[in-house]
Amino acid sequence: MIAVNTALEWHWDSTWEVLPTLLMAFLKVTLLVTVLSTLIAAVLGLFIAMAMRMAPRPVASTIKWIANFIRMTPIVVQLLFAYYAFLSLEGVTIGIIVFGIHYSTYMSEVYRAGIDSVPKGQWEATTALSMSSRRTWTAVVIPQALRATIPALGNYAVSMFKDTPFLLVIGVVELVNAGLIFGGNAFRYVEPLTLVGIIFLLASYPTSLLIGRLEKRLAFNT
Amino acid sequence: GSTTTEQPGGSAAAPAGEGKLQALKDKGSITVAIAGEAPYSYEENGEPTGATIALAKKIFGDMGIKEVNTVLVDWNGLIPGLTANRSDAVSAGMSILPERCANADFSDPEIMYTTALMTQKGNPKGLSDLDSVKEKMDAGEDIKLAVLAGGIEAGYADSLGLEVQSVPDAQTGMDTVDNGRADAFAMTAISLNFMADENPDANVEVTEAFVQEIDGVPQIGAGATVFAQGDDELREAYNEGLAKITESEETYLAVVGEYGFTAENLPPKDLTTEELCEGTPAP
Amino acid sequence: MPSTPDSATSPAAAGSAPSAPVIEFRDVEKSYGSNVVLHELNFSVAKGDRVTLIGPSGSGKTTILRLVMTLEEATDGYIFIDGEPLTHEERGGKRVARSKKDQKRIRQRIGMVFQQFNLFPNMSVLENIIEAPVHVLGQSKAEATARAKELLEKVGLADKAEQHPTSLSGGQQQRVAIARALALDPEILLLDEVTSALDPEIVGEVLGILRNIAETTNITMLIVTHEMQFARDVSNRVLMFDGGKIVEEAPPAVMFSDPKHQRTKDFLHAVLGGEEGTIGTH
Amino acid sequence: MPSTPDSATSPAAAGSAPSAPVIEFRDVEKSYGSNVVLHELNFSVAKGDRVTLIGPSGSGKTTILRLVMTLEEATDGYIFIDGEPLTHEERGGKRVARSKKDQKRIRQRIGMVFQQFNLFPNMSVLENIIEAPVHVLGQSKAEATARAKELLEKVGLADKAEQHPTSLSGGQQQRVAIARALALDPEILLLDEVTSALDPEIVGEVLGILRNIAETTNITMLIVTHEMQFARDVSNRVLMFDGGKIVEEAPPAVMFSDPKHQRTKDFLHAVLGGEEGTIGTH
Amino acid sequence: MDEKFAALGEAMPRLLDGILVTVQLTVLGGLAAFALSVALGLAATHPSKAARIPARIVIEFFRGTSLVVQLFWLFYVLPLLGMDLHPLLVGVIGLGLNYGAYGAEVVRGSINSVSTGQWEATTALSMGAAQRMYRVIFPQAWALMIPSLNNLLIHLMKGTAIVSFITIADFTYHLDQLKRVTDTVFAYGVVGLLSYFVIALVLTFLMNTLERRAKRKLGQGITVKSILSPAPTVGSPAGGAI
Ligand SMILES: Nc1ncnc2c1ncn2[C@@H]1O[C@H](COP(=O)(O)OP(=O)(O)OP(=O)(O)O)[C@@H](O)[C@H]1O
Ligand SMILES: Nc1ncnc2c1ncn2[C@@H]1O[C@H](COP(=O)(O)OP(=O)(O)OP(=O)(O)O)[C@@H](O)[C@H]1O
Ligand SMILES: [Mg+2]
Ligand SMILES: [Mg+2]
Repeated sequence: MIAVNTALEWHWDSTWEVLPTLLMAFLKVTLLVTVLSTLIAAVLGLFIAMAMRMAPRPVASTIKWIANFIRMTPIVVQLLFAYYAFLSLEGVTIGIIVFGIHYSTYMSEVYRAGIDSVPKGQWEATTALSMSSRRTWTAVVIPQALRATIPALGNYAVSMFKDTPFLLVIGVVELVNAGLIFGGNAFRYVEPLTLVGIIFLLASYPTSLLIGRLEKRLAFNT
Repeated sequence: GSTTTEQPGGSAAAPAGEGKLQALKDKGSITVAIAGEAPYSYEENGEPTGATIALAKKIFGDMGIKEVNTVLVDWNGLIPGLTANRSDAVSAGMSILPERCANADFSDPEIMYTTALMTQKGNPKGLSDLDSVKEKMDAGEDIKLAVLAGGIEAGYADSLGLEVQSVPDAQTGMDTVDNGRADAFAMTAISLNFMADENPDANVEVTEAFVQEIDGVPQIGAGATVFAQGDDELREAYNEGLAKITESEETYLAVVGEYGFTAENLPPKDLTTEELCEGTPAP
Repeated sequence: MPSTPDSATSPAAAGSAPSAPVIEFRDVEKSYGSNVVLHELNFSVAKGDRVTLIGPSGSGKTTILRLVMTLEEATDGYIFIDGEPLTHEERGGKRVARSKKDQKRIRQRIGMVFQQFNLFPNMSVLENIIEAPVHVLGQSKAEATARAKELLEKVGLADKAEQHPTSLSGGQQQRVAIARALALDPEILLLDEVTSALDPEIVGEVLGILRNIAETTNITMLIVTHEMQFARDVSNRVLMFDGGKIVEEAPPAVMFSDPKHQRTKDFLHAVLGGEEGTIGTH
Repeated sequence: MPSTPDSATSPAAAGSAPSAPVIEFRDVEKSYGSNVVLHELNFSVAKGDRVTLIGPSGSGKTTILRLVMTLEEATDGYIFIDGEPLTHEERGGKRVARSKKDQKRIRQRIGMVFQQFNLFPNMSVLENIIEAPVHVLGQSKAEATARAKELLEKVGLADKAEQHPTSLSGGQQQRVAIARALALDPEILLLDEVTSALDPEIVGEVLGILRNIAETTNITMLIVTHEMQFARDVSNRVLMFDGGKIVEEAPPAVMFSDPKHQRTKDFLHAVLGGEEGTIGTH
Repeated sequence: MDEKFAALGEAMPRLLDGILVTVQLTVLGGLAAFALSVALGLAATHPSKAARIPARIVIEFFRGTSLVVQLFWLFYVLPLLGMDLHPLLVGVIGLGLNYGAYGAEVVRGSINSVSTGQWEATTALSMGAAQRMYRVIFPQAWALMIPSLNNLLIHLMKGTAIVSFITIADFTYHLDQLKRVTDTVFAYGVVGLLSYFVIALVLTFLMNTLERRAKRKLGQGITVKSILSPAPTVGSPAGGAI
């Protein structure tokens, strides 16, 4: 059981060696992909939600099935597919686009639910006040719908963040992959992967807490 | 059989340490981990094959361990799998590197590595080695270099300060060059030549092999089979068998020649694992 | 374009000369699926009338207000506002929908106050009130604000202009909703059980405000309420509904002291706790 | 253990000899944070008493019922049921909580009917009623079912035993809830505005059932209601609350025709629409 | 195209093996996740801190880290501590822990959103804590949680695509083999994504049927259309995400 001991021992020199690499990978890839994909997903999701509401029926239902298809199939397979199908794009770019599109299908549902959550009475009040449909959307519906959606959008961003390790199937060296590569080179896995876990917790747990608080505050003020 | 799903359950490996060699002999089989890289160790039509597999079959077979089972894992799972006792040895031509020696035990050198570049046919950018890539990049030329994510060449490129694209596997590396997404793909000469031969239709060629120098130090690479720490008896028995093969060019090529290996890959007699582990390889 | 119909069924408001009815229902039918909610309904309301609709739950009272407000469309028949068809008109013997634009133009003359207030929670009290004057009528913000302040004064909430509706009590919210409806200077005001979401003790405040509006303006009102006392005080006509039909119609003094129809008697008995004679005259 | 207190403030039910009160509040205080909802409250209820609690919204009526049902705990003071402390007792000059087991034992003598019925939607009507007799009292299913059928008969719903609560009207659901509470044979029945979620026309049915129970059983009742007529008909004592204090206490005949306290007068005026004298005696 | 289908035909037995592995992982992982969801969810709503705090730690830990890292630890580090598990079992446990932690939030949220009136009615009927949960609260929470649990199950199914990382030859692994003999668009795009989509639709259909039954028990109607609809529920008690 000698192997056991060496493999599980904590080596501080390995720790200090790998930490900068991990932080760089976290900032340059994990965070970059999460932030840009969240932006794409948030915007595209709104377009999908609006299209499903306003487009003619056949168009709307086509969009809906495409969205369902994307939502219900593994992002890993989507990444592989896109990576090999679009060889002219770099892995990180593919990652950003695939994550953005995949999560836009979730976010569109959030928007839809947000719009649906605006009480019927609010719509009726706008009719009773003869408000235009444009004004109804911009002054009443969207401001109220967004309140309900922001926390859910935040939760999806966190969930996307936790999915970024899937990028390793297309060779993108994000946080986890950077840890594994270090492990593969030095044959030491305990330090990099523990650090990876800690960085994940440090990044995602406070964000979740923040979103939870936001959720409570928004709910209280409505 | 080789795929994991056919395993009966738990690990197929024998318990580590003293008596392991005997246990394997009694069982008549050994499980080696592979990463699926041609031409070292990979699966073809569901059967394990490749140069290091051929070595393993010969050496273990001579010891009386007739059956060599393989378990195909991700490159990054090879060593953890070994320490976790999910395999008895790693047969993937892993390079002997000082930092690795502290955490696992290598056999004597089996393969000498040199590096090469894969380019499109006709080598349109006129690249010969990583130094030439660096020169042209520094001169402002638009050169895209692909390396295997986590591969040793990625380390070279990093030391030289080169911008790279990572690819998840060798096949993808070739595709990127073939499709023009990258101008060159740096990898071991053996792998590149093997792939180029296997895919005559691909619009790729491989440069002359070279030994990369980093800060004036030539990066001589040698690959070996890896054993868990403590399995000294097993490793020494393996080394004995290996010595008989690396004895002469003839015996060496008889085993690995069919996988595209040449005399160049035969480790010199005076090169030892200890030296490589200390980071002072003979020039 | 149909000609302005004669006010056939409407007894005009006391003392005034017979004029074109402000609201007229002509053979209006409304169904949800196979459920017929209103049956060939005919009635009209003259300018300045205060009509109370009473009747058991599900009898169609709310539906009538919603039809007038164009929140629903009739399945058949026609509704006229000031003689002009609202959502549908007869053209060449056929019932055709009017353009959205026409509907919108007519709708601007009508205001509605809901049971659940339906104030916009993302706007302050003042913003709620000036929203429509500014963005629908195109008034300047200053002008609309001045008027809104007047209205807030009138409903006793001058000091709450900057507050959020959610920080107000139910009764206060309902008073803001009334001010908001009045800010468009409607000719017709629709009130659907405006006090039934309020605590019993607060009901009085809101009814007081409405009584005051009824006394100081000439707005035509259509009121659905369970407050028989209020119906008695404010309205000049009471329509008793049951099963989507008008069962009985009378001035409140008559309706409450001497209902003719058995259904009305039963209803008043149930609502007034068996003392239908106890609502006093003021 | 405190000795059984004398019934100090409770005028015992007409004609019976003075006995230990069934419910006694002794210096009970309840606050939520810094908001004191009940102030040093003292009152007791004798066996068979039907006490109505009236008062404006927020005066603490519901809180009293919830304290008795152990849905809330008093912040200070003691509540006794049949002379036994409910959630807290005085021991060595200190106020200590009673064990959950003791609380549960006492609680079994108390039943409660809620404004929102709170029937279990995952059970049929019958299952709702036999749930507690079978799983709390340990009755056999047959025994409990027989009793449940009797109770359903009593509330006029014998034919609905197998139905889902959600398929019933509000009034029917409330009657099931009453039957469910009675199935535990409580000594005390707590009723919190049991008709205020019902349509006005249906209210009568439910009140009729309660009146019948009051007349045919000897269950002690604590009733919160806005139905003054019902309070008058059924109860033998009315407690008027305001701001967490008892403002006035009297038999209903006195309270409604001749309230002493100005707060009571105002309240009755608001609730009865200014006609506090109009509730007749039967 | 013909040769691709020929290659597909040849690979079919292995692909079917792979689908079987994926379905096994999904079903077993789903069951493990569900068991854990209920256990942790109940603990997280328990009045006693001794039950709540450990549950919260476990939930936050497994929600806060990535599935890939968790699988790695289970597969390569657990054996060092003397627990030597079959790769499939590691996959099931890993998926179960990760999605079970998410599911616990769904269970907790659903239990908390059963109306307070129902809780109070159980007190008014003197029901005990276990009886209250088992006979009244959970059956109602169950109907609320199914749509969110279905979302999680789909996520779990999608998560299985990463298990080739721990040497399991699942469907994605065999797709990779198919890619070598055909091409990417065909292997991943046509065969892969479509097959996964069909599996997801079947799962959704089953879960919707379950939901319909649960709702019918509560006397609520649910349309046939909603059973066939694959749209996820948002604003779920878990807060929407995942
Ligand atoms: N959107 C709708 N879809 C289907 N049926 C409806 C709809 N709105 C109303 N109804 C039905 O129309 C009938 C009349 O409803 P309405 O709301 O007008 O009654 P009401 O007299 O206002 O009753 P209440 O006093 O309870 O408010 C009822 O039977 C109701 O169920
Ligand atoms: N859970 C709670 N947290 C904080 N304050 C509460 C809570 N429950 C009740 N209160 C406060 O306690 C006071 C008394 O409430 P209670 O419900 O007993 O009044 P009530 O007399 O029943 O009124 P109503 O007639 O409106 O039902 C109110 O001011 C209320 O805001
Ligand atoms: Mg109505
Ligand atoms: Mg109350």
